[in-house]
Amino acid sequence: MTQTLLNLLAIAVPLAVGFASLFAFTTWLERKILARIQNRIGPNRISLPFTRFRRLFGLIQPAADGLKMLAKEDIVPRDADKLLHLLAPILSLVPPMMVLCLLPLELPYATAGMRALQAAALDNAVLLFFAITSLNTLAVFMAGWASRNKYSLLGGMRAVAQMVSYEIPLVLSAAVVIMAAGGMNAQAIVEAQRAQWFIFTPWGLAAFLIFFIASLAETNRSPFDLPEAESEIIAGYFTEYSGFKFALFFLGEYLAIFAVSGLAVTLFLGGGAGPWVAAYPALSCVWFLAKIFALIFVMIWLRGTLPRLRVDQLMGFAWKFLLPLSLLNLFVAAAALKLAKPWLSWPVGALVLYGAAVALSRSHRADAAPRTYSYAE
Amino acid sequence: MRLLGFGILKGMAVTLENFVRSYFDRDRRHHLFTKEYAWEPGAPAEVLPARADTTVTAHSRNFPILLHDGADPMGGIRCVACQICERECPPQCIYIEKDYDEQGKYIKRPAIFDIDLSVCMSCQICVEVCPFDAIVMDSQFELSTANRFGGLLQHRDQLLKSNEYYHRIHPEEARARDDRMAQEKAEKEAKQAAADAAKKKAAEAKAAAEIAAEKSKPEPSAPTAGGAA
Amino acid sequence: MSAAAATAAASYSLVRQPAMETGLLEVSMGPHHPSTHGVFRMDVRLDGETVVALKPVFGYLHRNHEKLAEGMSYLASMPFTDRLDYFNSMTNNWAYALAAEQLLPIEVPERAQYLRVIMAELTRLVNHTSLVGFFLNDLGALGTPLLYAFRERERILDLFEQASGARMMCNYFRFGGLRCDVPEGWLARARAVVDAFPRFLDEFEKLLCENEIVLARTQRVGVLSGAQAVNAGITGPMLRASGVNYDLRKVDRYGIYERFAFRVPLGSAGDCYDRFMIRLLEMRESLKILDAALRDIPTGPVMGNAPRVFKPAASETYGRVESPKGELGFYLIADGTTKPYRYRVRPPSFINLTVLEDLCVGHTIADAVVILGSVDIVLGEVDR
Amino acid sequence: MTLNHYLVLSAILLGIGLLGVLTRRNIIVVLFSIEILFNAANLNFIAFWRFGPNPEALMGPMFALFAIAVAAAEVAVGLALVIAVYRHFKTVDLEKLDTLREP
Amino acid sequence: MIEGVAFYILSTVAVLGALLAVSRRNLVHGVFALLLFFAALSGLFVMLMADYVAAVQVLVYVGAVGILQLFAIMLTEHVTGDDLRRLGARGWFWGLMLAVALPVVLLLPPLLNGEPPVPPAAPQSTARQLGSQLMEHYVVPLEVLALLLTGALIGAVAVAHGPEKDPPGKDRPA
Repeated sequence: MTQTLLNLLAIAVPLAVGFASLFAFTTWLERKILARIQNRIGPNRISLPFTRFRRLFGLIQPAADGLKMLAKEDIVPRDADKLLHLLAPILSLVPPMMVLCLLPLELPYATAGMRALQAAALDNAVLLFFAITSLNTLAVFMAGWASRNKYSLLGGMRAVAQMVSYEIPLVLSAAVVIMAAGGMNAQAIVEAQRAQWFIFTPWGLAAFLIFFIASLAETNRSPFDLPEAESEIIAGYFTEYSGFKFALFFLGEYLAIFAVSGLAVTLFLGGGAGPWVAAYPALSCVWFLAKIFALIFVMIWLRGTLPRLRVDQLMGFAWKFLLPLSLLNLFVAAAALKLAKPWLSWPVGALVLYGAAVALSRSHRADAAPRTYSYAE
Repeated sequence: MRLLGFGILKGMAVTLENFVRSYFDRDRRHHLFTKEYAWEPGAPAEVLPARADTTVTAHSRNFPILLHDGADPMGGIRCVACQICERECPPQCIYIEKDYDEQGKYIKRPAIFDIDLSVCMSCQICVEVCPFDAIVMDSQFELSTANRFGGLLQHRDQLLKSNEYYHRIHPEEARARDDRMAQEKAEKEAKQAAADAAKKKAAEAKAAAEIAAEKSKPEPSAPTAGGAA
Repeated sequence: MSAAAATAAASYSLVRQPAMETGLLEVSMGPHHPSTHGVFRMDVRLDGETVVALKPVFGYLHRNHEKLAEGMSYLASMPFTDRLDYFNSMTNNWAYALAAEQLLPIEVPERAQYLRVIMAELTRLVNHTSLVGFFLNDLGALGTPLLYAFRERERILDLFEQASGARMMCNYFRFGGLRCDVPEGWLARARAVVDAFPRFLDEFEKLLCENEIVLARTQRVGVLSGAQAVNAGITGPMLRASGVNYDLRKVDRYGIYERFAFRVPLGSAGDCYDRFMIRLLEMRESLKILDAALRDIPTGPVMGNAPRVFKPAASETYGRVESPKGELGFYLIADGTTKPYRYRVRPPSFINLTVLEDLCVGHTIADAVVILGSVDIVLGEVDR
Repeated sequence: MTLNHYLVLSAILLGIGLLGVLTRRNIIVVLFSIEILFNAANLNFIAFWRFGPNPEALMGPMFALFAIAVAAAEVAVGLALVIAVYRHFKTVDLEKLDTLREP
Repeated sequence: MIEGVAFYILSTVAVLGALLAVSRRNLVHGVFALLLFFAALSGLFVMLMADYVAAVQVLVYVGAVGILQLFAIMLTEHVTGDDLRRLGARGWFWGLMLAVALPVVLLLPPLLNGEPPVPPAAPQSTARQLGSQLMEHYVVPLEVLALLLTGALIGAVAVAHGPEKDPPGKDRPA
């Protein structure tokens, strides 16, 4: 009894502490990368008090932000619903934290007992993943409604509609991998990719792209960051939050990013696989995190480049483009797996998928093309 | 055939290029154009050095200062309190009072010369209209003070700066202004000299004329002619 | 009893909020809203997401510039023209100087004419880069295009600082020429900036012009037909984006513009995408003018023989200039004294703003913000 | 825990569901209660499958899955009806929706 | 021992959630109580070794049905969600009587005569078995269910959409 408890602690505590500190590192990483993209330098002026480390490339900036968030006064609107106002940030933090244990992360010091207890070994780990992440939508709505302000309610409704409609392509593109790997057990999926990562098959690549775009929308990132669209009237569901509750929302968002990109790495990029893993088994954990940070770099890169989609375009994109494409991808993957003749099924699959994608996009925005201009003397 | 999503990829290629080259590219790295703020914590609060890549350059103009030649401020002050700049100043932020000595005679110096920096919009009209090159623009901007109601009202003694200081902040402009003043002074002297010469010549001619007149006239009233000369 | 019922009713009504039936939602995008450029308010009536009515409200930045000018000498209101459209102070100065020179004809030396063209075209580059940056910011691109634009703007503002002493409030033009000559080495630095500019424009076009999201958000949004634009008195890039060929540099031939070969880009659809592209193409034309001007600028004095005190005879005049936002005009009535009798500014962004409601009705609130960005207003000029 | 515990629990949930259906006047709360009834039934299916004679036949989970799917469809259609009713009658109070009864 | 404690905790949470869902004046609080009830039930399913059903329960009920009801509340009368009629609104007495009588009547036979059947070894219901049975044994009900869900989807949209309003703006972009 106590041994299982100890094993559980040995797994759970590093996950919670590790990912929370990675959250601090990622905020710094995001501001530095965005700065470098924009020809700036990024935060570099905070220095450790009482030590001679002067600036240390701004690595102490997250600590300063955290301290500021703690010190900030926590304002609760007068006629807000006190209980739900407090519960919303917690509920936005709990599901991503719970889902992190589902990722097949081989901890270097794990004994056999511990490995058996890891949730990744669950029979339907991926299904549980999606079930728990759907709780996020609730937290967003609760925040929007509890702060009893017309704009945050509308912002909350918009965010909920976006998350619900992007959950379907997310689940369908994961279904392709489950079909290919033959089971929902995360570790089994990683085993199935030992020969070849799913991203290198045409339908796997298509599924990865859909999964990645849908996960961007699920965590309100880059082209889909509608809720905190300051350029529109609705300032998003967390306008009435300040101080540490606001920081909790951000912690929740970043943990959700870790969770979703962790799942993407498990499903498409072969989990902890990588060169020299056979020699040093401890490396698989490093490779896993490296791939997650590669995906996070792409997210930050997107955030630095792309403008925002409008609400109806966002919905149209989900229902009229991603959903039919992921259904077709499911069909193509099934056919390819059944035929099992890669030299034939791959080119045909790639052609069908790309053709469908172009046809779909052409049917919606037929005339959206850059124009040429006439000159008058 | 325009590829699907090709535009977005091209855009991302641009930002990636900016990101990568900001680390390696020599010319791009130095124009990470975040300009260092001129003032460093702990740096002595005297004149901010005029470096090209900081917020204080050799050309920036901020608030007017009065110039004086030589070491003693009140001794070499150029301003003669002619109040042209007070009239011409668009936001009317200059206040001048003439200085009188004991007998009440106007000595060409301002007793009071106040500039309210909170009103001044550093437009340099006063420098243009000043016939005596007495007022120029400074490049320092660390002038914030604690009290709001009198702190920004700079009096004559705070405004007075030496011409040598002016050379330090705006070297090029100062040199040009000094050359122009030297040239004007030289012309004035030349004109002055010409005028003296002309007056002397006129005086000699008059004297010669008188001598000639005396010789032609008998000596009835010798003592008065000497007084008139 | 009735009091109790009243309080009950009052509390009842307090608790009972009208359901979210889609009645019209009255929203005022307040004076300090992140996406209204400066202190500008839009009272928008929304049916769900769609704009049904939009009333622009401004005047928050009114500084009584025209009445002030009547109490000051002609020269004294020159520094105030910098504060009109604070993005391009040189062009404002030129418009006022042009108008004043028509009151009292002063012969402007050759070098001053060239320097005036160079400064005006540099401000056009500054204004268009900043506008495109802010426009993309309204679309949601988190600052990247804006900071690329500001990187180029910094170099040009440094040139202005070296020439006139201040980065934005230059106060550099005078009646009959310029206040002072540019320092030596300035022309070489200007040549370097102009040569480096096309690289930035190519980078900008690669980043944004074919971006599917930009196309989707700006094409067929805020369509302004040519006839509608002419009737509303629109001038500048907004008019040319609707396909009307009217550029004061070609119409009036003021300054020495007829010596430079440059073309005027014209749009076809008159929507936000055209307004955005027209400004990018105009920047390329300005670069051609700058190349030619920097190449054959003569040496010589920069100030004509202006009288000691500017006291024009009693007359009236209207001088206008093609400012980056449109036709900027100054209408002056002189009454023989040193102070103008009447001083009126024709602000292009104020007049371009009148069609905002017609452009926005029918679009969503997110489009209204983008349309406002494409109209390119600066509140200093709108409110004066 | 034996079968009886689960039967008692689902009976209590059945009671609460019925209470909701019979006594509340707001359609939406009635829909809540119907959901509670559905779930009580699901609990029984799984309980009988767990303690039943041959668990390999997977009758219990199968029934539960189909029941969940049908319940989801029912909620969707039910709420669509509620919105349509609200748009027409401007109220969700069951008392007032008595136009079928002859006056 | 652990299982007993877990069962009692989960069942009290479930009963409490259901009671709150039914009795709360504020509908939004009611919905959140209902979601608590669904979550407690999915915990009970896990205890009954049916973890696939538990995951589906969380995905379908807590994720989708809860949100659906929240949308319904938002679109109908009470944005603040408090419905002013109390529990004892109409004929609450007879309702209560029936609500107590029916479960007792249904419960009496199994409780009285049979001692509870001995629980056999814990059955192993993996998703793979469920999937294969769905495809072989229950294929017809699955297809019918698919048709039903599509019908429900289209029906719900048609009913909720209401009369076609004229498009608000004149040049509504495509």
